[in-house]
Amino acid sequence: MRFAFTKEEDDFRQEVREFLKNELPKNWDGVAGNNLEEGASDNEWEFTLKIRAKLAKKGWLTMAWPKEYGGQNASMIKQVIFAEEMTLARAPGRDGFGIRMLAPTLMIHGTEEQKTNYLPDIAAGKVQWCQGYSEPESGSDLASLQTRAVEDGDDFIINGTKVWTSSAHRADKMFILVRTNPDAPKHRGISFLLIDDMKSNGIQVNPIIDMADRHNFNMVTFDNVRVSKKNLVGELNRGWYVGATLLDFERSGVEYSSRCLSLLEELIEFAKTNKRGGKLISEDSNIKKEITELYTEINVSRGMSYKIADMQSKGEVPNKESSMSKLLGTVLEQKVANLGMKMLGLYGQLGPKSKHNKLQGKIEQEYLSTVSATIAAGTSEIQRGIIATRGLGLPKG
Amino acid sequence: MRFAFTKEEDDFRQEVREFLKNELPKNWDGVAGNNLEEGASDNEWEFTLKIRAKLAKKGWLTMAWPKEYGGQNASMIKQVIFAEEMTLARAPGRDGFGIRMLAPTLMIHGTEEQKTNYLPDIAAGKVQWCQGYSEPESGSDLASLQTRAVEDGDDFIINGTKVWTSSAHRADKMFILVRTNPDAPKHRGISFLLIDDMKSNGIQVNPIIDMADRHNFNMVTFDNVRVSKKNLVGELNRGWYVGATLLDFERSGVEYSSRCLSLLEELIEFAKTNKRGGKLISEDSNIKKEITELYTEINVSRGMSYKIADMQSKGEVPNKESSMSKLLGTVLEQKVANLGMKMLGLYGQLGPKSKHNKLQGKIEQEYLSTVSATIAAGTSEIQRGIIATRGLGLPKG
Amino acid sequence: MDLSLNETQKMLKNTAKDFFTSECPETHVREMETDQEGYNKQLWEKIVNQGWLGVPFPEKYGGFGLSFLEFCILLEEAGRVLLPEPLFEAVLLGGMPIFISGNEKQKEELLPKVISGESIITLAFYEEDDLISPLSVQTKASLNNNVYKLYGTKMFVPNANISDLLLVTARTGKNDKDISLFLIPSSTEGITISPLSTISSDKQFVINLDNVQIPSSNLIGNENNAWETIETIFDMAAIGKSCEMLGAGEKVLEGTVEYAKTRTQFGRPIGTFGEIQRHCSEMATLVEGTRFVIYEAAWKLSNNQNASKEVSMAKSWTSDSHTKVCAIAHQVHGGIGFTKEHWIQLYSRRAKAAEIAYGDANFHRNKLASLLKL
Amino acid sequence: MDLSLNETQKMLKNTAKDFFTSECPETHVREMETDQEGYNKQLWEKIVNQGWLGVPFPEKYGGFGLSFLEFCILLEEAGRVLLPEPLFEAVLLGGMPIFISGNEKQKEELLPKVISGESIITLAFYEEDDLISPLSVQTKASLNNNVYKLYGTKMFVPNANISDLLLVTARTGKNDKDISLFLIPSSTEGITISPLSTISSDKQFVINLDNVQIPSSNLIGNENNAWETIETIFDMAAIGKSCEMLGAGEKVLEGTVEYAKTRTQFGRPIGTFGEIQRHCSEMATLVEGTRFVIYEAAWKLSNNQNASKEVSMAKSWTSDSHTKVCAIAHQVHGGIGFTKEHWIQLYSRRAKAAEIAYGDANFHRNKLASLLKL
Repeated sequence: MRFAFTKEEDDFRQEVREFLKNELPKNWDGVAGNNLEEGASDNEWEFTLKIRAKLAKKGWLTMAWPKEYGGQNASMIKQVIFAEEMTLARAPGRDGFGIRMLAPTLMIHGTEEQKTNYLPDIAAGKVQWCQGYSEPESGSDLASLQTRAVEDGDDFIINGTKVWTSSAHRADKMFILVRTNPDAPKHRGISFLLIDDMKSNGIQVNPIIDMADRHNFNMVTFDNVRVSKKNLVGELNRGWYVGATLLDFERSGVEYSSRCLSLLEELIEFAKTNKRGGKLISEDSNIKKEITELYTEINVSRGMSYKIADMQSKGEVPNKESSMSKLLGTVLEQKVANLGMKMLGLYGQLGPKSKHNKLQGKIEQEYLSTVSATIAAGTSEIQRGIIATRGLGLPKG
Repeated sequence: MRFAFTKEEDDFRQEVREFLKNELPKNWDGVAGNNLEEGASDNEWEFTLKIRAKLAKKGWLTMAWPKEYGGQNASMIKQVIFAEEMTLARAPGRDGFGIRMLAPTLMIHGTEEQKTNYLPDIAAGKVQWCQGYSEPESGSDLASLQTRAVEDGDDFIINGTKVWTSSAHRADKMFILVRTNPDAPKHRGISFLLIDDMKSNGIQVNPIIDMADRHNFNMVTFDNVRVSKKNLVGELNRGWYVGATLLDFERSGVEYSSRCLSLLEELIEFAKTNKRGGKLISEDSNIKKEITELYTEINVSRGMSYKIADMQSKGEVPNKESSMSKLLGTVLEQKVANLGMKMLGLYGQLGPKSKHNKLQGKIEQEYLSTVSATIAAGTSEIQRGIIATRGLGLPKG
Repeated sequence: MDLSLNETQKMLKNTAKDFFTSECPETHVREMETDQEGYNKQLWEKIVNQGWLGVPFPEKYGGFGLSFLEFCILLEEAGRVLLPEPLFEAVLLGGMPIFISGNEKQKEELLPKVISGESIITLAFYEEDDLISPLSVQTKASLNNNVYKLYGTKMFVPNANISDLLLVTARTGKNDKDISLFLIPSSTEGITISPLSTISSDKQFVINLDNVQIPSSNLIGNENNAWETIETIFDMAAIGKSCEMLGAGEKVLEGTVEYAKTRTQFGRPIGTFGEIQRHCSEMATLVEGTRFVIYEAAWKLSNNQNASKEVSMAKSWTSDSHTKVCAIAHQVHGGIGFTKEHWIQLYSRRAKAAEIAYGDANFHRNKLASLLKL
Repeated sequence: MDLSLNETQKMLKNTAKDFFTSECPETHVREMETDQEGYNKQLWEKIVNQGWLGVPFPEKYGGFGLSFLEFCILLEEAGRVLLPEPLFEAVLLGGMPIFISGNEKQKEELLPKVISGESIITLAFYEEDDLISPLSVQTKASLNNNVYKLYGTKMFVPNANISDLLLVTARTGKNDKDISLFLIPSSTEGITISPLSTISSDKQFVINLDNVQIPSSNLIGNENNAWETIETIFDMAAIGKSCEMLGAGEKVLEGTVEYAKTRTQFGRPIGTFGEIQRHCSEMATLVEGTRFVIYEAAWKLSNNQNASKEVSMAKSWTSDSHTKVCAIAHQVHGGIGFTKEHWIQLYSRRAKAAEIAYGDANFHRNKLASLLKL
């Protein structure tokens, strides 16, 4: 047991920090005051790609990959440090879909040809992937998905609708779960396909604007879209197991606590230096209590993420731990935003566009954008179900 | 709309208050520092009966009864006032089982003979009833009860076990739900019987001591206990509907908020007059916040009880409201006890027996005894289910 | 003790509910979010024609002769549909301060205008320090030759764009509470009005006062004596805002329960799942709990009883509970609820604005703590 | 960064788990609740023979040569079975203060006695004002002819009935922190010991000191210099108590999940119901979250790093979360859980005692607030 970083780990952290300091503009405060990797504008997206290419060159994006695929087999702790520093700096450029989700899936389930075709571009940060999972009628009950792929010679022909597809409007390619056997039990008729070109005929990407006025999600419709059978990953009708097993791969969830801590520290600083009614905000007994509670909870959540990383370092597979980490972390994001609101008083309602705002209007943005935290990527209800059944072995309801 | 009491209502409150002041010993602080009607000792039980007889004479116990049965048809608000004053004074003597539960059931479902036989004694506070509902394997799922009654000539013969039977060790009589048809669907094979003598052959009352070392609950076993068929209330096999409909009759739940408010006010007084580390406890910012939150929540809960009383006054039947009132009120009892613990510091662990205790050790007792609040008489989970399905019309799970 | 509405109140409630439901659909709410003026003149005239701006004012000024309590019933219904028109503001921030502290002449002149919709009056109280406290008032007014000159900056002034008259608080003396209230035509020289962009897409403004001159007859109430009025107005506003939240909460509950009944996942309505039932029952309990604590305060305010504790309990409870109700509603709705096109987010954005308006939960808890002498 | 136990630690944990599980069944815990002495001598000797009282002390005093961290691992396992024997107290309140601030002679004489079980030493710190603060120490000690005379009353002294030696804090100077620590045989004239009846049925005592005379050589550390030692001891005690809660929490979770799997209602295991699944997942999350925050503090304390924030975070979190875990466990168990004969209530009564021991959540939140300079 050792609750301190090694010299090498500290050095690595320093290196990442220096890099970001040099690469990010002065007073950088995140992409458009929000946390979208893809940014709000084309310019921001270009900037994201530029940073991503540099991160790829450093080998940081793929440091967790096995050496045979060009990775460094880096320790999970190192990745956590990287994630922490990226998050603290609010830096864009990481790639959740290609590097964290698709690549490990291909390493296990892909053909040699698929590996050769896709992994190098993912590693180089050259391609943006997106994930075709949820559908309008299949949210928490993902396995009920209805997007249909029918065999036709050497191809599949896809028809259907995917929703909540983050970054689809920026993406070059998509990995998608489709129903290939409508007569089998619902988990047994799903396949995992790769769509090479989001500009293919029949694919339409429609923006979904969220309540914070951001464009992150999309609805993607498929009208007779052709995909070669070579793009099937794993066995036909076994896609559920291909797609589901690696969802938690390489994620410790430390981003939640890092983001919360960085914002809470800004808030503490604000409370100590700003007054309401002639008294420092930090002297308000309600605020004081909430700060100390949140500070503690964030550290608990951070610890849980470290534990996950530590387990992964040792080849153990976290299951309930990942769900717990998401459960705690996402609620904390909402709590910090709410505490920010309480501190800012009436100024809390002023967003980034308002020149009278405080803290660049980011609290308003945080409040609006963290509504989705406990819903997206598996609702809290689903996480609790996973903990109860997979983690604690309670019988399914 | 009128949020004030009428002169008559105020006068009645004053009358009850005076009565209690005269009848209760000086510095009365509840029966043995707890809230058991039956008291911990024989002396306390005798005192309870004495007060009950006087309350009966005043007509207060039965004021809600229709005039034809000797009641006053009193307004629910008047009953709420009575309940509030009794609770604030921590006075014993009310009778939950006979007056509030059995009597209204008999008025609707009983034969003329049953009414004549039982109602006068209940009204006079002469008989203690107890309620044979729960069983070891039938808690939240009450309708699965297995205690069996088999017809034998003019009698039923009862075999089985009832549990959580409050006051069974003080009771003269019991109303009981038994299974009379084991082959019917579970709600359709239950009957409602009256047991005239708890000392009958074959009845054994075994104490269940709770974690606060109190004897309130009992386990009651029946070994071939004979009950006359005249003691069947309502139709054979229709007892579920006899027994279930009137559970909320005449209860607004105001006892929860009264008890909480009276204890919170004691705590506020304590916080204002006692120091820790040279500072008044009321100056601790955490304590201050919790007091104001609780004070508010108690008033919300009190309001809900008044609303129920008001509905009942107008002949409306509260359903989800009663569950909400119990849900809020019982959590508040636990919260007040916990706040008390926080205020008392290490002294919180000292109960009534300890001469160094503070507030007569009642906080320790409250903490221990309110564990059951959110469980007994329908768990919070059951209440939430009632609100969701009966109140909001959500489909059953 | 009688917690039900009387016949007049019931009729008012039903009329208002029907009116708002048909006149203020979701499309209208959305339209007004981006509308320059933020309100629809035709709808406003209809509201005026109902006489609702006169509900809490005596008949001799053209009012309905009812009380603040009845106005709260209206606000609950307005809150249910998120009415963008300035019913709340025109009456509580415009007419009410004049009714409470104006002289008879001012009342006779101004209240009929407010009630008939001829004038819209708004209140410019907040400044840079947004705490509700006399010390926050730094705008200064000095008297010379029967003319007051005002200098200062007012923040978060609602509807200033459509108000022809402003009620402005300013410091007129040396003591902490030496605050006075002035009626100033918004066209007066020296006034500049600039909009704020807010989370609830409502219309709030910054007003700069630079050597604004008005005759001393435009003083409302006595000099240095406005603080008490402001306190009463803010108590009423806190309760009025709570009523809007109550109405909104009822709508959010209804809509969410409806969704839970119809949305299916795993082959059955999500409303059959224990977690969703728990969510819905918690929402229902929070909404139900809100009603009494608000109306008790409203009743006491209407009957000139001390309602300080009740106001602070009501606003702190409602601020917390309504935001929570909206958060749970989002949780039940899942992804669809945080899209711009869904109705829930209209409610949750306004919930946040309402939560912090006229004292947030912490402000009122602190106030309650001092009322309890903690 | 490495959050796993090393081989020694693993072995220690496994040995302790096996030992306590077999040696300290529920029947033993119940027996000791009403036992006069509150501990079983045979079991105590077995614990001593394991060498566990020496875990955090150097080998030269007869110890194991490990650290506070490893002792915490033991406490977690002791907490799991609610061990009544004074392992926690004898080491952290008895041996540790001497190890930290005694002189070499005292250490050589006393630590072997503590470790071998020859002596049981306890700490008499608390007084009427039970805040952990130097100002709470009102017991006075004055020196005359190399003899200290002590007057005062000590509260909440654990295991005083079975301790042959007492460590007593007393005020020896005029400054706030002029506190000294004295070693006093409990048989010394002028000492009266009377028991307290507590919620957790443990053994705590009031000690009255009336002209208690001891030679100046019984001073532990320098005169007026004990406060820093006390702070360190209370930090360790807070973390040690948290470890006990962690172990207890794990047991409560396990037992409750087991119950949810086997208890049936409505024709199926209650663990299939959404609300019960929610309860269990919440318990699991609280327990799991507890581990890291405690062990980080324990590790820092063991490595002589500043751990003030970590201690306060750990104790405030654990105090809140463990009580919550027990409350949820009761909720899952329903009626059976609050009967005296059920095992859960043994845990929930001790949870409350542990929650308030060595600073409750509010105490540590206040401390954290000042460490964060709020």
